[in-house]
Amino acid sequence: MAFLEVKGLEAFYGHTQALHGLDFELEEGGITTILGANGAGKTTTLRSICGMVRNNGSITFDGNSLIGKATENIVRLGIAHVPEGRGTFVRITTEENLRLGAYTIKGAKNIADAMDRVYNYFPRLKERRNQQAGTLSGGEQQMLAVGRALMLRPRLMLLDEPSFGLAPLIVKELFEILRSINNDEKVSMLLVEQNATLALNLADHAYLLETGRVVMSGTSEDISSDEAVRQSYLGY
Amino acid sequence: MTKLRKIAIATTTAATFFAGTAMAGNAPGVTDTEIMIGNTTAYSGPASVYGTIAKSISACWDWVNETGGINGRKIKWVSLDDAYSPPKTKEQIRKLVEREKVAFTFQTLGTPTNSAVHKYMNKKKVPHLFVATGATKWGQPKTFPWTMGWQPNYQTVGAIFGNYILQNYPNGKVAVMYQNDDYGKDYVIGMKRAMGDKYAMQVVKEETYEVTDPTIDSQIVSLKNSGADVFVNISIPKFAAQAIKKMYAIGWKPAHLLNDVAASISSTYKPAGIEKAKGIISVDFYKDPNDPEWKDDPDTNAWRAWMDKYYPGGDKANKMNAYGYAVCHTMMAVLKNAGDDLSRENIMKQAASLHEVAIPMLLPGMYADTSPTDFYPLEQMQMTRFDGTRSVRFGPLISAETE
Amino acid sequence: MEYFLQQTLSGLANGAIYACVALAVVMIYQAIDHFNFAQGEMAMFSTFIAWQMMQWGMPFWLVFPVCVVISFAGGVVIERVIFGPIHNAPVLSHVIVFIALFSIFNSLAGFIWEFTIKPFPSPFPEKDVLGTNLIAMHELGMIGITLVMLVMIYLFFRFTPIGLAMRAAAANPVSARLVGISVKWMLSLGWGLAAAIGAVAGMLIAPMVYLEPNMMLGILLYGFAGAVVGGLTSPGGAVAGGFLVGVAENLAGAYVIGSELKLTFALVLIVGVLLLRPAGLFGRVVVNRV
Amino acid sequence: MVADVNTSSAGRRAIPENPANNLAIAGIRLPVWNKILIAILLVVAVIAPFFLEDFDVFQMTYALVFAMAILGLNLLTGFNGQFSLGHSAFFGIGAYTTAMMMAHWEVAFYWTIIPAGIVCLVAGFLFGLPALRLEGLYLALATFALATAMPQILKYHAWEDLTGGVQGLDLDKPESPFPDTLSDDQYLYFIVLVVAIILFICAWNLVRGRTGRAMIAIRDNPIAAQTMGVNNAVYKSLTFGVSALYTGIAGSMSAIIIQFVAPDSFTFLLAVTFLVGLVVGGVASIPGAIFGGFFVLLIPNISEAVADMTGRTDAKGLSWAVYGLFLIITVYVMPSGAAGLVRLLVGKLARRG
Repeated sequence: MAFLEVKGLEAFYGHTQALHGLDFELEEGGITTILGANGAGKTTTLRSICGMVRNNGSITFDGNSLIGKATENIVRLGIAHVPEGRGTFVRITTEENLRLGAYTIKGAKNIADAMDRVYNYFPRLKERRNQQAGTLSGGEQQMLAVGRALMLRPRLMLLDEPSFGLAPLIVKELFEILRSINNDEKVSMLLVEQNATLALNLADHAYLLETGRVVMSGTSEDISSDEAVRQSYLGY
Repeated sequence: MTKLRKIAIATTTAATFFAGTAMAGNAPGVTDTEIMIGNTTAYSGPASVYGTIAKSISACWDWVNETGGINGRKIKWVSLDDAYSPPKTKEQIRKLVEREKVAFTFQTLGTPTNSAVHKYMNKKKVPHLFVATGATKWGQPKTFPWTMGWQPNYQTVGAIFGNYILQNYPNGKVAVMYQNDDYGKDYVIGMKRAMGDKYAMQVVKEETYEVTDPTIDSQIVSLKNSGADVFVNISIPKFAAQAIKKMYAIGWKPAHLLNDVAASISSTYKPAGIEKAKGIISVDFYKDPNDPEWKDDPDTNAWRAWMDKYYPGGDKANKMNAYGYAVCHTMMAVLKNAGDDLSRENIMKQAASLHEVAIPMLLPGMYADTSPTDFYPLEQMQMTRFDGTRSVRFGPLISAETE
Repeated sequence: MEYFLQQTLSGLANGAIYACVALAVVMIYQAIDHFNFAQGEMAMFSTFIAWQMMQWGMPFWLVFPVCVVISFAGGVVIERVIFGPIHNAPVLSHVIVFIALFSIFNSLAGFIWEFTIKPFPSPFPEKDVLGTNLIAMHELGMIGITLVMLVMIYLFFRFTPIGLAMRAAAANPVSARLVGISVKWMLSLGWGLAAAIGAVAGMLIAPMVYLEPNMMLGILLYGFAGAVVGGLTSPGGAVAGGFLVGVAENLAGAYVIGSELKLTFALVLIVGVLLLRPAGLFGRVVVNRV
Repeated sequence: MVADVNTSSAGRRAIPENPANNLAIAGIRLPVWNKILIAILLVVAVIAPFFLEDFDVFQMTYALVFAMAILGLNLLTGFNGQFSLGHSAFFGIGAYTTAMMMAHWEVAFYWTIIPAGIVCLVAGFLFGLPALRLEGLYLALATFALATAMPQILKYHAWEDLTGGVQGLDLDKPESPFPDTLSDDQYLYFIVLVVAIILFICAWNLVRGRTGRAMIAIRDNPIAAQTMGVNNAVYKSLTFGVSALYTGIAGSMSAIIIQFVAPDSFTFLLAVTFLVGLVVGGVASIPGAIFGGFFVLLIPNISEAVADMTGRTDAKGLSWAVYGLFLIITVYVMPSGAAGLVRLLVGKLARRG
């Protein structure tokens, strides 16, 4: 059984169905990306995994069914979600944000270690550790979001459009860090991106969504070389 | 004055208009076995402390009914909550008169609330009896022949205080604190009436408070600062107790004239601290059951026995339960006198012809007395001085006939 | 001069009342991002419970902690039982439930304990402070307890993981869930804490104003005023705001407007502060760059 | 949808802008149903008073008055997202305007309604100006303070001669010009009904038009509204004014019906009553206001009757506990108010036609 296995996933907002029977898998240690246009259901997929939308079907993570579980309990299994819009706690400091990320971690030493690791990846956050998080720049807040997720010592990280609204240079830096996190920490990643080029570069597997259904899947190389994908998503 | 005349004209035209529909025979709500009486009061809201009066009246009717009723008729008591909100009173009173079809209303509570139905009751010619407020306006037989008060009115008490000051502190400097509403202002009017020009000369400071004020400490401090040696305190028990405590705390010791509303050992003096209340001068017209003065008083003992049996949930230390009992007896006297003619006209007529009727729980020597031109049933009061254990009455019964 | 001093000190004493309530208001605001209009009534009800226990003969120093614990539990239970099923309802529906709680507590207290005022004992001796009659021992003690409470709350929110989690859950429930915080429990905890602080406030206020079901009606406005003046984001500010309102109200009453317009003064103060310093005098402006 | 714990989302409920127009019950399309229902309602409203006792007519009249006030609050809170706990103040100002004109200058009551509205429009606009800078909770607080201070302002001694001070003002009830066919209560009822219909139609047009779209845009996304060229400041303070105008006219009518105004009639509890009516009827629902009006008038009476059923005198005061329970149950059953419930039921019943 795959590390994360999603079968027949349907999701609803009120009476509106957003996902129509989604199937996909993710291998431990891998990076998988979900591509698609606006409204294809990418964000909804991530939210479904975390129990944030009403859904049907089956989601298993490392042998545990996630369906019907409360978000906070799903998180406790080691799934860290870097949400759309970064989800910064704006009223408190950077460091307090990170501390919150370690909410499920016991032991002062473990937390301190995790904090060191995060500061190692993101020295900028260390500089701004006592600053009110709302005053950080967009890029810094995105780093904070990833850092906060990392504090959880996750086994799977869900990333929702981390590049959104950031300058190209910062995006480049961020994605390099993501790759090293994946390498060093053995964190599996499920990445949702509009910027397909970027995503396919980072990921080893990719799924293509259209209106709540998987229309194509394969390795990143296969997908990148597909003519149709190239035209509609990669733009060359 | 013009306003009064206007009202007069309005009521006369109304009277002619309704003349044709005036009812013969018994009032609605009266059958061979029952008299239905309506009431509104504040079971909730800012004045809910008075709700117990209507509850004790209800208990009084239970007792009346158990002992055979009045002239063979039992009393049905329909009492509704108006939360002390005038529009709600209007709605509830109309419900009582038009839906429940009560014979009359009795002891409806509050000045603003009763004001909202004053005209309505007179237009409908429904007896609006013994309202539970001491405003002066309930005694105007010419313009409002269907409305009658009961307790000595606030202006009278104010006048008694005014006279007392003139006699005992002709050169005193007076500080006044009153509740910022019709009740408080009526006392001041009474004082001004009694003192005339001397009011402006002697009163060095006036302060007001709102029922919603958390404390009145600031007012007391500023009254003390005025250098007054006489303090006229027109407040409800909560604030009277606060005042007594604060005065003691800051060492202000004027002659303290406290209005009858708060002259209660259990509601005011005890919470404030008995020793701090020593020397307070007040006036009263009925017995404070908590006062050792009435420990062995047969009248009060009868009341206690009645409380035990018919209103066991009620607080025997609460003076208002004695008030309810006394006013209920006044009503009983009216209904007894009315005999079998329970038309609204006759009920009103009987209410207006009480001749020195003895009422339990009033101070010794007092009685209820009305006439077609005198719609103030209780007009006597007596001054008291709290000696640390009991309120000692002094001086004669003061009868302040209201003009 | 003595007059000024006395008015100021009596303002401080009143201010202590407002500060207590303001603190409770800010607490629940921090915990649930709402104002709870039933807060005053809950505090009043807790105080009656304490009063009842003393009537049964329990000593004050036993009653005090027991009442705080009972109130805490009561707050948690109310959140779980009453708000649990409607977590997803619109905010205004929650406000209606606050109003419902308000009526229920007020009405129940009147039913059980009647509306006559009850003296409530003060834990402090009735003595002059430093041989002057400027401020009563209880008032001083009350100011002290309020400050102690403030420090404890500050430490709790600042340095304990639970405190931090509570703030996070209130400010951003979605993100809070994503770091594994059970927002539901944080809400319940917030209610519990606010109820407990309310109980302390009630027990401190009652000796000054006398216990009765409508005790908190008028105080709540001033408590809100204190919270607004100090800043809703800052417990310390709320306490300072409470004292400020108390003193300002007394001095304005004594020297400027007289006692007839005190509530109006509170209105002007609230609107004025909000206009000049929307975050309150001590509050932090929340910035979020996007 | 995850619970949004933020006051500014007050009642984020779009007006039924309608895919529902294509739905049908029993073969009749919803817009047609709407018209039928409105027609029936109007007919009932016109005929009912002739079959009811005067007291019932009086109650219906007062429920309509509440409905108008609630509608006013709804324009502000429901459609514009501004929270007010202070509408009792505008209700009071409207009532006092009418009362003062009638008592001092002997103006006939019908000439006082529009001035009462205008005075409140101005008062609301002026209060709305500073309120512009206040968001959600802060606005709630400022308006709460307004409601609490209003009785004190009304009885302030400086204008005692005008307002009657603590005593309030007594009014003469307008008498029916056709005493043989219409009782006084019926006469007043029809006047209130006509005023209410006018106000409801105006509100309907307002929220459906350009202005309404701007109001709703400001509620849902003030920044976006601004970038779309909506002048938020003007719209927000104008909405405040119009809302106060509605509530003030309701207050004016209440003064005429009760024939008496006093400071104690316009306490904070009245503002709470409006808010309850608003939420129970349905946030941002115009017909919901009517339901709300009847609810806040009748439920306290029902609660009292329930408390009375215990047969205990001392249970009298429990009626407000019963009322509280009613409110909680109502929120459980209809978390989006009566309007929300109706929408839900209609949605279940309806099929695409």
